[in-house]
Amino acid sequence: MQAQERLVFDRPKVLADIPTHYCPGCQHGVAHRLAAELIDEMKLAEKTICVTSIGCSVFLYNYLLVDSVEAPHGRAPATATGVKRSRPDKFVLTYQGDGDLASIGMAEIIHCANRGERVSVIFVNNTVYGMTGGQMAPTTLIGQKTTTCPAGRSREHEGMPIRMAELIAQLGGTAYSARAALNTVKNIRSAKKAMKKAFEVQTKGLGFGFVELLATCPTNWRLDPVKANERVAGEMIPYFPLGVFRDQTAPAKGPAEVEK
Amino acid sequence: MQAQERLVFDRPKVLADIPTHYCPGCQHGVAHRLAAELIDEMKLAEKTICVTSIGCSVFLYNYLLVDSVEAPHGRAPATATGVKRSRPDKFVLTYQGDGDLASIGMAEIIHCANRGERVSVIFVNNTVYGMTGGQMAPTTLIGQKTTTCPAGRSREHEGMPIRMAELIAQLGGTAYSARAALNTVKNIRSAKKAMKKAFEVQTKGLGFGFVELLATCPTNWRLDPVKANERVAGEMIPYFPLGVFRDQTAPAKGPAEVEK
Amino acid sequence: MTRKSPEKIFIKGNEAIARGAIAAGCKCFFGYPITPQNDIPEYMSQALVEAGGEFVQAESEVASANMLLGAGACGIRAMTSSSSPGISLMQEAISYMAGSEIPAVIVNMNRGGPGLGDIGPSQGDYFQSTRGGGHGDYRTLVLAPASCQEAYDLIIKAFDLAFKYRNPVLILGDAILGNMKEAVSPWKPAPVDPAEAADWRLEGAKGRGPRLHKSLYLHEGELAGQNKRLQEKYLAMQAETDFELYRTEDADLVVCAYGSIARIAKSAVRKLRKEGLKVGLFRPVNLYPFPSGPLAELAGQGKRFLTIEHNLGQMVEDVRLSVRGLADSEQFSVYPGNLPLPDDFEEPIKKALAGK
Amino acid sequence: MTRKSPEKIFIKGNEAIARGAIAAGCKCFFGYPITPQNDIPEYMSQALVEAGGEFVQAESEVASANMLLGAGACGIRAMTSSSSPGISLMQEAISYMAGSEIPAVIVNMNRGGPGLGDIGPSQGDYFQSTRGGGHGDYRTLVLAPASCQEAYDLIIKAFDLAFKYRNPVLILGDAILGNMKEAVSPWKPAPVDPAEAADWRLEGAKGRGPRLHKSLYLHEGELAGQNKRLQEKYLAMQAETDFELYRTEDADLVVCAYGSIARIAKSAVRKLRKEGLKVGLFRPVNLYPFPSGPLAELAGQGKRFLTIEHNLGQMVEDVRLSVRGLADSEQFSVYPGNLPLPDDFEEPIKKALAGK
Amino acid sequence: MSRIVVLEDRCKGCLLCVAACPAGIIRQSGRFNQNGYKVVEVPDEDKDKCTGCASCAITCPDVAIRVYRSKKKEAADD
Amino acid sequence: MSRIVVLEDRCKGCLLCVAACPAGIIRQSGRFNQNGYKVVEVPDEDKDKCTGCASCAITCPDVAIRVYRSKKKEAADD
Amino acid sequence: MSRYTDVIIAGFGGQGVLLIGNLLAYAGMSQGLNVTYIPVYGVEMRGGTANCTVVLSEDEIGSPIIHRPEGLIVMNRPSLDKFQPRLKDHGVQIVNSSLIDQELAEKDRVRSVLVPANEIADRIGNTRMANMVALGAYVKATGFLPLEAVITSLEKVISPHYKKLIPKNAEAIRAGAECVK
Amino acid sequence: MSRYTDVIIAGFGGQGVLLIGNLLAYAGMSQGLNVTYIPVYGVEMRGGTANCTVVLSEDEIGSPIIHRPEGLIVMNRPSLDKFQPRLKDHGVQIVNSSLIDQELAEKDRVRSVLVPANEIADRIGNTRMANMVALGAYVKATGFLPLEAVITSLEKVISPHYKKLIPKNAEAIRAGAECVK
Ligand SMILES: Cc1ncc(C[n+]2csc(CCOP(=O)(O)OP(=O)(O)O)c2C)c(N)n1
Ligand SMILES: Cc1ncc(C[n+]2csc(CCOP(=O)(O)OP(=O)(O)O)c2C)c(N)n1
Ligand code: SF4
Ligand code: SF4
Ligand code: SF4
Ligand code: SF4
Ligand code: SF4
Ligand code: SF4
Ligand SMILES: [Mg+2]
Ligand SMILES: [Mg+2]
Repeated sequence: MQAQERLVFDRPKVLADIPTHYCPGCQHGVAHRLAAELIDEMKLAEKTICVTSIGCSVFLYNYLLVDSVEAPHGRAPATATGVKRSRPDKFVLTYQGDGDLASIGMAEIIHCANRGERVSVIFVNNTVYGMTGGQMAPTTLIGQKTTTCPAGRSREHEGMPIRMAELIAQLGGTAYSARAALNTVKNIRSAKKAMKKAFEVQTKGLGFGFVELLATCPTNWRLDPVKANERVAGEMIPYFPLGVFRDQTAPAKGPAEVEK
Repeated sequence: MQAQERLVFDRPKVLADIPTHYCPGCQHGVAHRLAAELIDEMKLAEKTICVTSIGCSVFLYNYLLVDSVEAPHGRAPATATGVKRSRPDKFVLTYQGDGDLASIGMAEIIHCANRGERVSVIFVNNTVYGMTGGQMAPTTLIGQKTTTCPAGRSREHEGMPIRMAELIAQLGGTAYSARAALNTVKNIRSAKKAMKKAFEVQTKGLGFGFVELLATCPTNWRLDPVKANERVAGEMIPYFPLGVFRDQTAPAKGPAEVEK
Repeated sequence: MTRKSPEKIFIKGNEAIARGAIAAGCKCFFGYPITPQNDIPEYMSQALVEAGGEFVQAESEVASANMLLGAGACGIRAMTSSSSPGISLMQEAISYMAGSEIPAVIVNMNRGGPGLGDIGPSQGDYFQSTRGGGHGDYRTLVLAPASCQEAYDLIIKAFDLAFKYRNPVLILGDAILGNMKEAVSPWKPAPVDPAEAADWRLEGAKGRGPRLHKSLYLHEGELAGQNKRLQEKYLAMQAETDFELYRTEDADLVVCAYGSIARIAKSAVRKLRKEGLKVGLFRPVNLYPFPSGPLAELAGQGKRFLTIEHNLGQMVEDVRLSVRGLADSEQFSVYPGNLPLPDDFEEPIKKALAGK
Repeated sequence: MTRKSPEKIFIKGNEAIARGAIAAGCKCFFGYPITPQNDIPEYMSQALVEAGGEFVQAESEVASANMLLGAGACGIRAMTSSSSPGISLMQEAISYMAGSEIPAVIVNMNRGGPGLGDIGPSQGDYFQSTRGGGHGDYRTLVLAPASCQEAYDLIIKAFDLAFKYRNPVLILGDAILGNMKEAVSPWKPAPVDPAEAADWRLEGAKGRGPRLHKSLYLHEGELAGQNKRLQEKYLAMQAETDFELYRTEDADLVVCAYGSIARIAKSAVRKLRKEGLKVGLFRPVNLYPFPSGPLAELAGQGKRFLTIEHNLGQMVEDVRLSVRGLADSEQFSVYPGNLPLPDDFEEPIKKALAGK
Repeated sequence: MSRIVVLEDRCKGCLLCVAACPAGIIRQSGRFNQNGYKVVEVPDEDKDKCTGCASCAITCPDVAIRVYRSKKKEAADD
Repeated sequence: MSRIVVLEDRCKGCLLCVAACPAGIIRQSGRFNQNGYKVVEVPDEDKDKCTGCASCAITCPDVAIRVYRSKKKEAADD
Repeated sequence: MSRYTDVIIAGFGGQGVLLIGNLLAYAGMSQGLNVTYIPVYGVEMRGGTANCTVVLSEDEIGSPIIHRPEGLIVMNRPSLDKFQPRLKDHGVQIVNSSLIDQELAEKDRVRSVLVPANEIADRIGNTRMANMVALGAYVKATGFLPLEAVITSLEKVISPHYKKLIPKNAEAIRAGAECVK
Repeated sequence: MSRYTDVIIAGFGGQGVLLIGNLLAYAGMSQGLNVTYIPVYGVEMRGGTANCTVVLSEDEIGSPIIHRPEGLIVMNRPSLDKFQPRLKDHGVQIVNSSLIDQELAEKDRVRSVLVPANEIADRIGNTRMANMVALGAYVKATGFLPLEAVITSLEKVISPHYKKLIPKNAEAIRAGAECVK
């Protein structure tokens, strides 16, 4: 029987074979694995330079076996610009959380996209500051309670959650911008396809590639991982529609054309 | 005969009766005057706190006879937030250039708009850094030569000019966002209407108000003022369409619905 | 000021700061999350709002500091808090506030650096705090509490000083102070005078000419004039120096340390005193202005000095400058990243006492 | 290094820096406009691109500095330039670069502060430059040219030092240096060794394990270890101190000054020498590490000191610390906002010489 | 009859008003003001062509034009 | 026959795989691993129900599941 | 000599070690002592161990951080491994023998009190009160504070919402104390 | 004593004062002298006056900024008002009498050379060369540099594009020199 079976799912080569520091059910792990799978499949490992950001995923560099540099909080897109402009022959990846990218790093991500830097950005939106203990993020949903909006985020006082994939899609240098989720097998598969496109627009020199991944933070949501996953479907996706918002490699699609 | 005439156009009361430091033909002067007219007409002078920014218009505080504070380059929206949150009963105005608002201050303007701060922002887009001597701005047009893109801005290397009024219109807290121009009498009249709306969404407590004004910088464009004005019509407006991109006080209009 | 109500509460240094700020009449808090001070914004997001104030989570520390500048220009008691990397991002705005004479309170719960460093205690930001990490010659008052009660007391003092001098005031703590709980007497100072700042705050030019807060001075001699005025102000601030002496009278060696490290050093001093060694402690409460006079006085009495810091050696420069011409100071560093322990201090103290 | 080609060109200090950088093998420039250094990015946007390098006008100084960090991590010679407010915004990134040992060259054409200040010359950023305006204990090498030729020479040296020590290097000039034209010999240093940084630069983990540049150190003792390593590096840098002596041999009073002010002080010293007064000049070329040893030597010879600065008194602390135990230093300030003039220096020099 | 008053010490000679006047009656004069700018004027022969439309004033960045409108004209306007 | 291998020292007991398995055959075991997490398992009785679809593994944030697919099944799949 | 003691309390994240640290601190305060309490956490706050240090003293307290404590409450094995070697000679440690092999506890250098805290708490009806059991044992074993001071301080650390659990917690504390001979 | 002089050149923005400052500097360099040149501009760069300072010296140059110069070229009235009082006793100033009332030029304390620079330039055919006329006068009046050094340096400051204008500029310089008796 052993001879008749084939290993169809295993750890990607470029993903270090060590346990992660993430909380149980935290989907940074899924995002890491997808990135690693693509790096393997696209044979990018030997030319990748990864720019990590400050958030729970700062230790990405311990997991992804590629050259890496740690950027200050929010500045990964600027650091990636420095990397890519000095080594245009390399594959440059950034990985950022929602506090990092959409709050403190707003100017850097917008200008990086607008310049059309040939870099690929993985943006993990878990509607909260994970690392620092669950404060409000720019993507925190209306009504969501966090440690710094204990009464729940309100439109009146804190404003609406920012939809980054749509904002980035508007900028001249963006070749690809999409939003996917990591809550179901189907969505994870779509997420990987979107990430692949975001990688390809770089390898093909088309421009800036951006993927927003809706993910859970069970710890700071104070939900068990399965319930947290349900919240993604029930609350996040309705506000953050999945879809491709810009694709220079294909005619534009609206939300909902990538399966929900 | 004297008895039969009426003074129909004169300096607004809140505009100081002193010469400005601007170059001949510079339309910061027009923008200042329109702001002053509205402050007079809306009787806001005694409750206005103006936040000036760093650019040729930093001396606005010498011209507009209202309480003012000078914010660091790009940070006027944050400073205005501090002003408005501490004195919600006051009328808070910021005035920013394109380098200030769309480059270094990108994060602050986006978040200020997104929070829906009840402040009004006048954004003077002259496609160049005026004060520092004509360097490239985020709004510099493709092909436009500046001292830091001597070969002309290219999409490939510097990215596309950013359309701020449209970007701001996307954000949840924005109650009004429009673009007008100062190149013709008609456009100046529309500009004033747009500014009035941007002021009103604040006085009515609806949210964030934003007006982008297309203006000339004859000095750094190296054109005489009349030619510079022609450039606004011929080159700027085609890329930066005039119009209202968000209006919480009225049903949404597309570009071109405000007269070109 | 009614001080020291008897009812004590058992709270973290971070919470003491937040409560003290509200007691001091703080009306606006602008901040951005960063360990190890998150309790402060978290507490404020509830309690300050309940107290009728405004809490804004800014998009960044750059924005926090510039919001502070706006509120300060309106004569409103406002604050921000952060930790080392966040404080670095505020340097431009702090320089602006100092240059335009806008009051503000800024809390730095110093963590290990440089760069991202760690989230443990450190005193690596001493230079940044006392020399002005931003551009230009400005100074901020710097207060360094060593206990939760002092954290409470000094944040109240910080607001008063900020408005007295129209200048930013820094509270410099560390991860120990922020996370440690102690009993605190939450006394209430007299309410803020409604006329505070009435002669300069922005509130609309009603019945008077317009007011302006700026730091740009282009006319010939104008900026020089402003710098001269500022220097005079910094000189006047010297009146605010505050410090603690512990068993220095008959000491041969005076250990100089501030903040949490001073507490730990005090444990060591106490222990060595029990062994009969003549050592004492000098703890500056104000780091700027630095209490140079009192130190020089000790130096004049022929004492020797050892500066103990949780950094590579920063305050030692102020100690040396204070006692110059009379004495010098040895220096002992705990590297940021290591936790300072009283036992570690005994050896260097003994060595310094023996005249190395 | 082939030095001093005979063909001289007549250029501004700003242009000397830009040309020197290209000669030194600078491949990337990231910058944001600010007076008085705009000639540098403007020159680079043309000449660096023609030389096959990359010029990026960043969205801000925060971004410039972080782009620099990215390029430096790849072992590429890269630089930025700015002036005071812009440099304040870079402090976090500079701390990160120092903490993660990434080389970079940063030019600060110091203008008047605090805040927006003015666009004239100033030395108000001495503390920020030499003490680290950012958080943590890091240090940057600081070189302060006093002429256009030296600007050219020192930017070349700056790149070499940055890579030798894997540390940011600051060039501290001012509006005088940046705008003044002098004859410069644009010598060409030896081309950059293609193997420079080969053992640490990021370029894809091909045929080797992955490399990482970071400043986060969370394991017990890890950050302390890094701080210890950094401290050793700073000690090693002491070998780089450079300074100029002018007529100090028989001087009773040594004037200490750097950069443009040192030139102006030199005019004053020269004039007073003609009057028969025994004065000399000590000009540190490196501000960090500060040439303490040579100063102490002069102090040992019984000389007295006067520090003249275009700020409220900053370098004087380094002078006093250098000569402590042997001598002290008087201090004379030109307020930023005023232009320093040789005539102004004569009085204070005479006074200091007379032992006040 | 409507008319404009050019505040000569404020005029910077940018000529935007010249381009803006529908009646085409404003022109550059030969006069320099104290700041060295050549100011504009409406020549006497064209004075009566002014409609008081204020286009010039609206366009002027330096608020260097004052416009007076004849009452008659106004009534007709409204 | 397809099967999964749970790498017990990596499992954090989050139960996402349990929710994801279309066959509904994964369950929490009673076993703690060295990190104190209760690991999951496919009980023996359900082993043959595994289709090798890898849904569990795709969902697992900790790459704690390896999936083997029977050759037969594969052929059928493609 | 003036009264002084310090203790490190350590265990898994969920075991409530910070809570009993706080409780002990309040009890000390109620006795007019100076008290400091400081928790230690990593950035890898995700699970793992937690510990806190409490110092009780008649004098002003210097360092709130103690490297070599006089007392120890260890609720799990990793905590024992880490802190037992740092316990002062003749110090007292409460070892949660429900989760820790009692062979591992030092016997001669220090005084180890083995308390099957989880079992006792289970018996009382709530396994989550193992922390209270251990604290009761510590207070009894050291005799530094009266047990009642701890019990009356319960209301300080248990939110009004859970007030009804106070008697059960008190019972757990007493049960812990009773283990100590 | 070693050779040294310094000069401030001032006028309206468009009068080319920076250009002749540069030219003088190049001429000095061509004579083996050390030279510094520094322009002064305000933030209100918009119009207004411009000036620059040139120092020529055999010795190394200290300050490039001079408060009380030995020489002065003033092209308009505001510049005269500002700089004439700062001119050293016995210093030399070239006063553009085309735009400045000659009554205003001091006569005893300093040596004022009145040059109708605009008229002369007009005569030569290009009123914009008034700056060259004034420089020629300055060079002649001070005698610090040979006139030819200035003329041969023209190619350094006039871009190749405008090369054909060099002879006219040279003519203007000579014409200026000829005014000085
Ligand atoms: C300048 C600066 N400010 C603040 C912080 C503290 N900080 C670390 S991570 C983080 C936010 C993390 O949230 P997010 O980006 O959403 O990532 P997550 O942890 O949720 O994946 C913050 C504010 C910092 N390190 N540096
Ligand atoms: C932090 C900082 N960076 C740079 C500058 C220099 N600076 C002053 S104004 C300006 C840009 C002005 O351009 P813009 O905002 O477009 O205004 P304009 O002058 O064109 O009206 C810059 C870069 C500064 N003052 N502060
Ligand atoms: S805190 Fe949230 S984002 Fe961070 S590891 Fe835990 S679950 Fe993931
Ligand atoms: S430089 Fe441009 S923006 Fe500035 S005053 Fe002149 S014309 Fe106006
Ligand atoms: S008011 Fe109208 S018609 Fe009269 S001058 Fe002005 S633009 Fe011309
Ligand atoms: S528009 Fe105004 S400034 Fe310009 S020429 Fe006319 S009157 Fe003069
Ligand atoms: S491979 Fe599919 S069927 Fe098998 S255990 Fe996993 S999810 Fe269930
Ligand atoms: S998804 Fe992975 S970590 Fe979670 S329970 Fe299943 S095997 Fe364990
Ligand atoms: Mg997040
Ligand atoms: Mg502009």
